[in-house]
Amino acid sequence: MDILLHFLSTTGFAEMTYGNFMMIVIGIVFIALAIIKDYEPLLLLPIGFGAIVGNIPSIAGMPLSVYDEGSVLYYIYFGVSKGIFPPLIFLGIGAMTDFSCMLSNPKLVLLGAAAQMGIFITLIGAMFLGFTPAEAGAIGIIGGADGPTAIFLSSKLAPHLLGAIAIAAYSYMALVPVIQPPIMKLMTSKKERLIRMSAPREVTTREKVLFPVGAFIITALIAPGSLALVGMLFFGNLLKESGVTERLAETARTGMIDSVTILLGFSVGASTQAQTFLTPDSLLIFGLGAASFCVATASGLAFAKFMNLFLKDKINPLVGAAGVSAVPDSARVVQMVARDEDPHNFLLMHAMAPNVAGVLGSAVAAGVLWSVLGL
Amino acid sequence: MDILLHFLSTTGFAEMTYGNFMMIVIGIVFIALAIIKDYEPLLLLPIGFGAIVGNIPSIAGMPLSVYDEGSVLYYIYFGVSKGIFPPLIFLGIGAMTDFSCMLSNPKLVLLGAAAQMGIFITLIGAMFLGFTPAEAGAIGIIGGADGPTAIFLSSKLAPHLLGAIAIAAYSYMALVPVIQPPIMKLMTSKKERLIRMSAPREVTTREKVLFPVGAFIITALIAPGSLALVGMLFFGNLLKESGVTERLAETARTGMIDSVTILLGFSVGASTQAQTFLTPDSLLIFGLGAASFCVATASGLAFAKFMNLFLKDKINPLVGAAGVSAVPDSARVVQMVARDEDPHNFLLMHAMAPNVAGVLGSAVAAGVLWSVLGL
Amino acid sequence: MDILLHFLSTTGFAEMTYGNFMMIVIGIVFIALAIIKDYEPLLLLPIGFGAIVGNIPSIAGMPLSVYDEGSVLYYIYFGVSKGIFPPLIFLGIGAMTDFSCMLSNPKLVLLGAAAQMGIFITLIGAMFLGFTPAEAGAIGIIGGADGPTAIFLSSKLAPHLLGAIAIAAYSYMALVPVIQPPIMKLMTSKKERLIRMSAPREVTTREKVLFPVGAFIITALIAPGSLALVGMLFFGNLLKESGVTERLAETARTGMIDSVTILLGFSVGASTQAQTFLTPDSLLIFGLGAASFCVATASGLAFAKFMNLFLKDKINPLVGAAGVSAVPDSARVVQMVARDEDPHNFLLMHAMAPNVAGVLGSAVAAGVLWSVLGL
Amino acid sequence: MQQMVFSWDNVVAGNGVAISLSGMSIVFVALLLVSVYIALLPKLAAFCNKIIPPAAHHHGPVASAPTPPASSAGASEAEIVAAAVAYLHKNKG
Amino acid sequence: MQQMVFSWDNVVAGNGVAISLSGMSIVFVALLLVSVYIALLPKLAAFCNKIIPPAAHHHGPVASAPTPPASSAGASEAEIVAAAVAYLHKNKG
Amino acid sequence: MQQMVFSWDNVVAGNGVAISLSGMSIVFVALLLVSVYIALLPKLAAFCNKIIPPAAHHHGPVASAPTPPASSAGASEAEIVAAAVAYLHKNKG
Ligand code: NA
Ligand code: NA
Ligand code: NA
Repeated sequence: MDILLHFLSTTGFAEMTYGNFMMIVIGIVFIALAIIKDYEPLLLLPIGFGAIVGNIPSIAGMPLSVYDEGSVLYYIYFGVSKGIFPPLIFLGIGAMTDFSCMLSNPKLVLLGAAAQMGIFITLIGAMFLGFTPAEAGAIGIIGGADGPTAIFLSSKLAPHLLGAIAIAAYSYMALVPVIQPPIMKLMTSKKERLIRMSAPREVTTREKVLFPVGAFIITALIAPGSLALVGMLFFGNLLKESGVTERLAETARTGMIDSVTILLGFSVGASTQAQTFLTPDSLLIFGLGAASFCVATASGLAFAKFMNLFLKDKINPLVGAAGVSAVPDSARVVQMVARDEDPHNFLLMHAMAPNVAGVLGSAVAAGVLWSVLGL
Repeated sequence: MDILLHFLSTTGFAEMTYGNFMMIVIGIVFIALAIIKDYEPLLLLPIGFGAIVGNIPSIAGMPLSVYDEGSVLYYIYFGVSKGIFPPLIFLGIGAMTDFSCMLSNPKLVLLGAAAQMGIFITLIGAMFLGFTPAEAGAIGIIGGADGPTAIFLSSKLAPHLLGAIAIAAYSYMALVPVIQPPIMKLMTSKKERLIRMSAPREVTTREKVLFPVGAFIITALIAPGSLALVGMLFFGNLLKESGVTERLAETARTGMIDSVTILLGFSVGASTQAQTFLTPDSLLIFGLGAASFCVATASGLAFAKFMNLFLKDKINPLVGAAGVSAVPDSARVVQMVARDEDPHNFLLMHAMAPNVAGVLGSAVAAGVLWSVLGL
Repeated sequence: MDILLHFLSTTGFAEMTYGNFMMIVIGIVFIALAIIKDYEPLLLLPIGFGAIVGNIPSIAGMPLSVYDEGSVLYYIYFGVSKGIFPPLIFLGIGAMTDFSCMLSNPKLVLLGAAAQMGIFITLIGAMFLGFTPAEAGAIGIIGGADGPTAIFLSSKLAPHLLGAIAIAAYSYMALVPVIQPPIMKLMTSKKERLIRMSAPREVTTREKVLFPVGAFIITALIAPGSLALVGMLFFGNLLKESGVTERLAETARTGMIDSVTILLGFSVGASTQAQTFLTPDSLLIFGLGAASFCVATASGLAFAKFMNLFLKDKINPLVGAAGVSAVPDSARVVQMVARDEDPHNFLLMHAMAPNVAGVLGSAVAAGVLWSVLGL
Repeated sequence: MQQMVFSWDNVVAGNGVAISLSGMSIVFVALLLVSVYIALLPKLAAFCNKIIPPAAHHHGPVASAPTPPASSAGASEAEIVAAAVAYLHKNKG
Repeated sequence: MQQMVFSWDNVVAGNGVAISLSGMSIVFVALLLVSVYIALLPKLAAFCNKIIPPAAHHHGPVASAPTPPASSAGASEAEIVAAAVAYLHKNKG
Repeated sequence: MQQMVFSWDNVVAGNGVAISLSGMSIVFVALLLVSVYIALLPKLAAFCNKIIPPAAHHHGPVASAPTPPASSAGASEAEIVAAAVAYLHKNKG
């Protein structure tokens, strides 16, 4: 009888809190959004299921959670807590990204820089709300709209906020089609939205091969803290473009990135235990995250309009909104909004340029923030 | 000349024991059974080759074996000794299993519970023979007929017996087609074996998606110790059934599970050094393991007959034998034995229901035993 | 303003040395050779890019390089520094190698032994130049013409030289088509180069299955230090030949070996920081490496001619040059040189026999050197 | 393994029977609840279909049918390239 | 998180504005340089083509076209087997 | 690296020649034994065929031919589904 009571005391029901219950519901909502709305399903679904797993109350003394040394989840989460998974994801992204769009239109790269304003404004906002500088840096990076970059920087600057920051980043990335269009319509005139851009030129194989090597050296020298992220991104791209390492590129963009995505999403989800996750801090982080996406979008649009002051061949300012990375969703949003005005205006390829430049921009920002705030 | 002598003293011949020789022969037998009899080749062959590797005598001072910190095999075996590989295997199994058979016939799930009797009877038997409670729990789990579950629990409760328990579990799983039929024929009448069951109903996609989420929450709350195993099992299944994460499911059921299977089988095999493996304990474990498979089979059959007392729509009691997991071999055995009586009786799909329920049942049992005996 | 200065002091420009610059140029040259000349691109390209990454100056206090505990590159390099990656590569090589050529012509195996002379002569040379015995052993293994073996032994005997040894091994392997032909023409007469060899017999499946098991036991008993390397090599081959584990073999020779190759090449490259790499030692190692390839080639040729003294059915001595592994490049070089004399002389399959035997020979040599010099 | 004396006392000392009985009960309860959950699934699915009618699915009206393979980053890359190629062809002609 | 007082003083104390301005500048400089590099790429590619003319490529004269899939170890294995099979057939007939 | 003096004394001190000679011998012995083992393989295979005649193979009489791809868990899943589909079709008609 004692044994049965002991058994019962070890079931999850005994320790279940209201917070755990809420987090499990949130996990289910994430899964539902992934399946029904198709919002970034490759990440929201693993995170959602992980959140359910992480909120099954664990038994005192049994190593079960991502925070208990020796548990299975601990070893899986190791790739997150040490920042190992994000560069491996970037390797796969590099091996699947065609940078042609950017190579044929270098001036659009600057839009990818402008959108990083979201990061730095949010950093100031987070400081204002009382976060330490390191925490503020990690929160700001949500505005980079890049899950792996956000996880990488958080693991270095504010591991205790990693769950909230990662969830915020991925949630808003999933919501890009909801967040961006109103801002885009508000900040552009109909005439601007109708601007057509000329077809990008074709890029030679030689250029595609020279690009990752040179671009890596430039960015890594300027921000060595971004070494791991941009190194893997451009390494993956070189594997793809070299023409002689196709089998490696293929593995990087299939088996490797998929394995890492599964383990990263699941264990980030499992790190959101109500006890550490449901805090006022998390609420503030979600608020700041939403603001950062808006600021980033607005900055991209504004800078595009600013550039038009000097350009003969005008840019459609909508393209600036794609400077927040969220590849390729924000580029699609640009295409969609432009097509609403003129069904024959194809901006997708032009939007891809600031879109991938934004990935680079936020990786550089992460490197800079790590070096200044992490030491 | 000294050097040559030193060389010779470092060859394996010098340290080779009779036990090592025997284990190498056993390894060869495993490989032969895998190839010639096709008995669970994906596991018996790696285990067999690993057993050969593990019984090449190692040189004093050279880190070679799975037990020598710093050796290559040590790092590979880490996934076994920390219980990391079994959940990853379950992820892949989840991503390849269609639970339809179970969803269309929920009462058959209870047969998967009944067969776990083998675990708990064996636990008592092991205690009787003088094993400590923790050891007895780890030995009992052999009756679960699930290699990954057995390895997981042994790594937590009795790491020093892991090799023997894992080998026993996989050996008897391979021998299911030999062990089960006589018991099945003994315990059922010809009339019972002729019972036909009606075709299972078709299951909708919505149900298939709702199942893993709900079933996970139920089982994990009741037995949090099974969190890692059932979490990964149902996570894998959700990846498969969601319809939006097909590429992740594909990787989980191919590259990931294959890589882990290779490393798990090989390093479990390599852990069977004669010096630690050839003990009276191991013999007892093999004896208890055989008994547990028989008890499990008998319990499944008996419970099916018991259920028939209350059911209008009778179950073919053979299906109860599939409650020991050993997926899908024991379901095939059911199909085979039933067909021996009536070539037109197709029980395979019905047998799959208790078969996959048995996987769940033994994972829950493992969670319970870990929480009671592991603290 | 202070902040901006601090930022600037953390950019790579501040710390860039002439050595780093040189290493970056070398990295670019490696990439160019891989792409333009197609020299072992699967390794030279990752190593080249890694060399660029490793020579971006790191910031004091930021863990970035493979040598800084806690950095991403540190964890990736862990597989190199602990010797874990090389056996995994051998697993994949085993799963893709058809040993038929060797099984049908066992006497050619001895040529794979003879070519290992390069290892031991180089060892003496390295000692003569003042390297310690352990260092000399690690340098000697370059003559084995096998990247993974060289990395494995260096990680055990001389981790501080690992980068130089690995780079030398892969560089000369890539240069086999340049290094070997002159030596081959110098040491053989036209008449010898015209020798045709009879078609190899067909090998049965049974033989192919029995081979890896027996050959493993023999080599591992003689040189237990080679356990991990030859164990994985023959394990992979058994997965391939057994006929019942095809899916495991498929994963071993695609996803697994590709993932490991990416991580190994990249992190070995990144270990070549100018500060530790650009030393007189490295220069000597490159010199010794070149010598070892020449000696190995010459030994193979000489031994083939020596064997011909006793054989009725003469060997084409060119085949001896394939005893240096560098699979399959040196076998192709044999084919090419033979065809220069007689376009209808097909030696490729005959050359594959000493070629794969050479892999085995250098793994045995590594095991022996580790046991004698590593304790 | 402690002393290797075959004896029922070991079982009593280790609480073997109680552990087994309770353990078996828990396994049964767990699978019974799963079984009940499965029995309720059709109703639960119907309920879900009510709140989120399959037609709400942004892929179109065939929501309860298996959706096509994930629109992964890789796949969408391909889409984009396809779109771009089509676009270039149009604008060149 | 230190004290949770919403205040501009926190920003001043943490050097927030300076960090943001300098950080943003660095990001701009980095992407500007990348953009310049991209603009120079056609010239750089032309220069490369001069030193290493595409024809120098050992695969033949179509060097700037994408080269075929890597002649990996696996692939070359296949080549070798193919060569061998062809050879055996010839020598047997 | 200790002192960087090029000298034969280093080799003597390190036992270089003895190590090399013995090492080379071991490599030769190992590959010689492998070579002998290979030479004996046809006989060994014939012996195996005697104890376990190829027909004993449960896949049928063509045992020495390469068996088809592993009947892996995944594959067998497919088999089962196929069997089930066939069964459902039969029982419905
Ligand atoms: Na970004
Ligand atoms: Na079971
Ligand atoms: Na070699």
